[in-house]
Amino acid sequence: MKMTIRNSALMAVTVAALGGCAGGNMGTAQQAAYDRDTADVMARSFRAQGIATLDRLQQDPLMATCSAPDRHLGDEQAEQIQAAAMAGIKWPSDGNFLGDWKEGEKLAQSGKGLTWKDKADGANGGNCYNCHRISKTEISYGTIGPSLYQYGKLHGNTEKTQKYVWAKIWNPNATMACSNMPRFGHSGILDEKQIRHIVALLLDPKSPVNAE
Amino acid sequence: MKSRKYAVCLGVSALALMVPTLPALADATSDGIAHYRELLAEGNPAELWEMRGEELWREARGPKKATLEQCDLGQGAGVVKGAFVTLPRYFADTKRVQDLESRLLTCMETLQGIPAAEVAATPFGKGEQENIEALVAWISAESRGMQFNVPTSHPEEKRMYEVGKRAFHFRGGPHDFGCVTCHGDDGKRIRLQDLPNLTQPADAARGFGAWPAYRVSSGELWSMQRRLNDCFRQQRFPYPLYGSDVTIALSTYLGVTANGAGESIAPAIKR
Amino acid sequence: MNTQRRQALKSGGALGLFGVLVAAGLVTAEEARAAGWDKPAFDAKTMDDALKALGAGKPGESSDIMLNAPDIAENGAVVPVGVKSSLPGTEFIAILIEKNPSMLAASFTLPDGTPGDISTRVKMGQTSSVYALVKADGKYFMVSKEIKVTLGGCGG
Amino acid sequence: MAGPMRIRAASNGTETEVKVLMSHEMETGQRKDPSGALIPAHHITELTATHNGRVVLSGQFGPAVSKNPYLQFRFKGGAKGDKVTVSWVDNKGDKRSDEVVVS
Repeated sequence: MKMTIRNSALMAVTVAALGGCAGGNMGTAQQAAYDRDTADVMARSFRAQGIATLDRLQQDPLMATCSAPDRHLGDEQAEQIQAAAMAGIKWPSDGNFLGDWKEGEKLAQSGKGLTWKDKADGANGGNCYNCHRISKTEISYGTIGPSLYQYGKLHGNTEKTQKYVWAKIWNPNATMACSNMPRFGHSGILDEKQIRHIVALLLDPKSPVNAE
Repeated sequence: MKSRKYAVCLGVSALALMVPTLPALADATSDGIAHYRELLAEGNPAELWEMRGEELWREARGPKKATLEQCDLGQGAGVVKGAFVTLPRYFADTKRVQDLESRLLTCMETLQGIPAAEVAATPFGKGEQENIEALVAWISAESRGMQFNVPTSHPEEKRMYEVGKRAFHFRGGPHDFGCVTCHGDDGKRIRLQDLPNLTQPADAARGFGAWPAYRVSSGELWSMQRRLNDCFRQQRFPYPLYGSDVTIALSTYLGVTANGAGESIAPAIKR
Repeated sequence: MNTQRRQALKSGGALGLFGVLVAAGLVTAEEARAAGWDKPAFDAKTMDDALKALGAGKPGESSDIMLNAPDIAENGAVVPVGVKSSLPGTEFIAILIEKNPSMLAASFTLPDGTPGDISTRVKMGQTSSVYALVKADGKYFMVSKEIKVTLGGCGG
Repeated sequence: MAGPMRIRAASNGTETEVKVLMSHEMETGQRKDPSGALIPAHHITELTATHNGRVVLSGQFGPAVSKNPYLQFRFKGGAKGDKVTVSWVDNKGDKRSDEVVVS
């Protein structure tokens, strides 16, 4: 457990060092010592509560890379991350990208699921409005992500767009390395059916997202 | 400073996620919210906790029937004014960097004989935790209007700052969230809540300097420990131990970043 | 904070608030008997029932009443509402919320020498019209304003 | 037991402005606890403010007044050193009375 965290933190440093920007005004040895201290502090500061178990602190290589303060990704590294994420995307099993936009709206509104207060019943929300403007009528929207209002109208409900949106929701690192957005499909937050509903919310011509 | 973000697209760069917002609507909304906050600031129920906190400081309590009046918050025994804006800091007696809440645990245990571990394990808003919430309301109020001046001269303070900075950027859990997800850019909001960019001095002073705060949504006084606890909950992380080093390191990072960049308004009133 | 002298008056045993006040010599027995929580008004589920219970009938409109409240509330648990009446002889002010389970939130009786200017905070379950009912010189007047209640925070 | 109120009363020579914060749950009776049981209503029902013994405001609260209620009002008269007392009673018979000197 502890070792895993330390390893991934070290990996972050290694990756950053390879990127050639780890410097700052502190020596690499000093930086590495603080990285080890951080791994120790993370390992001893938490306890499991409900479904929020300690393994949630184990970063995969991608998140270890994305967690480096003052991170700079080179073009090549970013493209590698994106290609790897894209290769891991699971496309809809029946080839159908579009679900019910009404269900998509419900998921977009909900910020529930996966905290230590929640049950493991899979009733997870998409958290979409927390970060994005989506339909015109919901004025309580966040701005961490771009506005998605009129998304389908602007980009068209083509297969290419459907694939792009699916990829974005499944693993946003496929299109933007170290995106702030959760990997909804990859990390099992939402299932295929739920992702279809959200794709429909954005692209279905009848969705309020695409209404005037 | 900021991460460079690449939108290398699948040959569909025309899909770049850019849709113009409607400024008129956004402005009416934020004006309305600003008016709401202005009206709320008229009477802050945090004062109810401040009153109780001042009494608690002077009340002989615990197995040792002692007051907290000899508690050293870093400015010398019993000095409360100005203490809040210089915490977290290193304390030679405990040989560790402590924030206000963990320092109060030390004082309650050594002066009053109230076991710190039991208090740390008590749920927020209950028993001795309720008392700590009152104490931090009063102690922070005694530094109202003062600039942050969190020290980094001791090697342990410097170390906690560096650990805090890394913990702030640490992304994990099922959603890949970290503090930085919501608090690493200027001018963002979640739903209608403005998000301070806590990596920048003025915003760090505004954000860090508002807690403890009366939390309208729960009608309770939240200490910084509780604020951080709820951030970790929303991040879908496991449960941070009360007064644990990750919480103190984060406060050190935020406090040092806020140094000289704004006045403490704690205890504030928050949605 | 130190300047406030606080004093919990001795409990009046089975006496209610006004019993305590009478015992403390703060109000007369007559005033105490006239008082009592207006349960029918607070239980009323419709505007008509609430107005009837308050004895307000069909209130008129007035431009001399100001309802000071935000257009949008970030949290329905605490919505600041202020009522200012410049009508001469303002003697009673009530705050009602149309879409709450019970409409009447609070009412105030203003003796001579207390101007019609009250602020408090109310809970709102959802976006709704909020009404200020004022009795002045024996007549009732009412104004309203819509307050939007938004979802704040991460909703998690 | 309910904690003390925070009362401020300030005179400008002709009028006194009073601001009161009360410590009270103001439970609506409509919320459920984690086990699904209804939490009984518990709220202030009546309050009275007096100036040197004379009633300057009386009020009635339903459960829709916010937790830890805030109240602001004015009355004519009042001078530095006068006493303003605020008292409340709730639907369970709990009561509280606090006094402040006008500043």
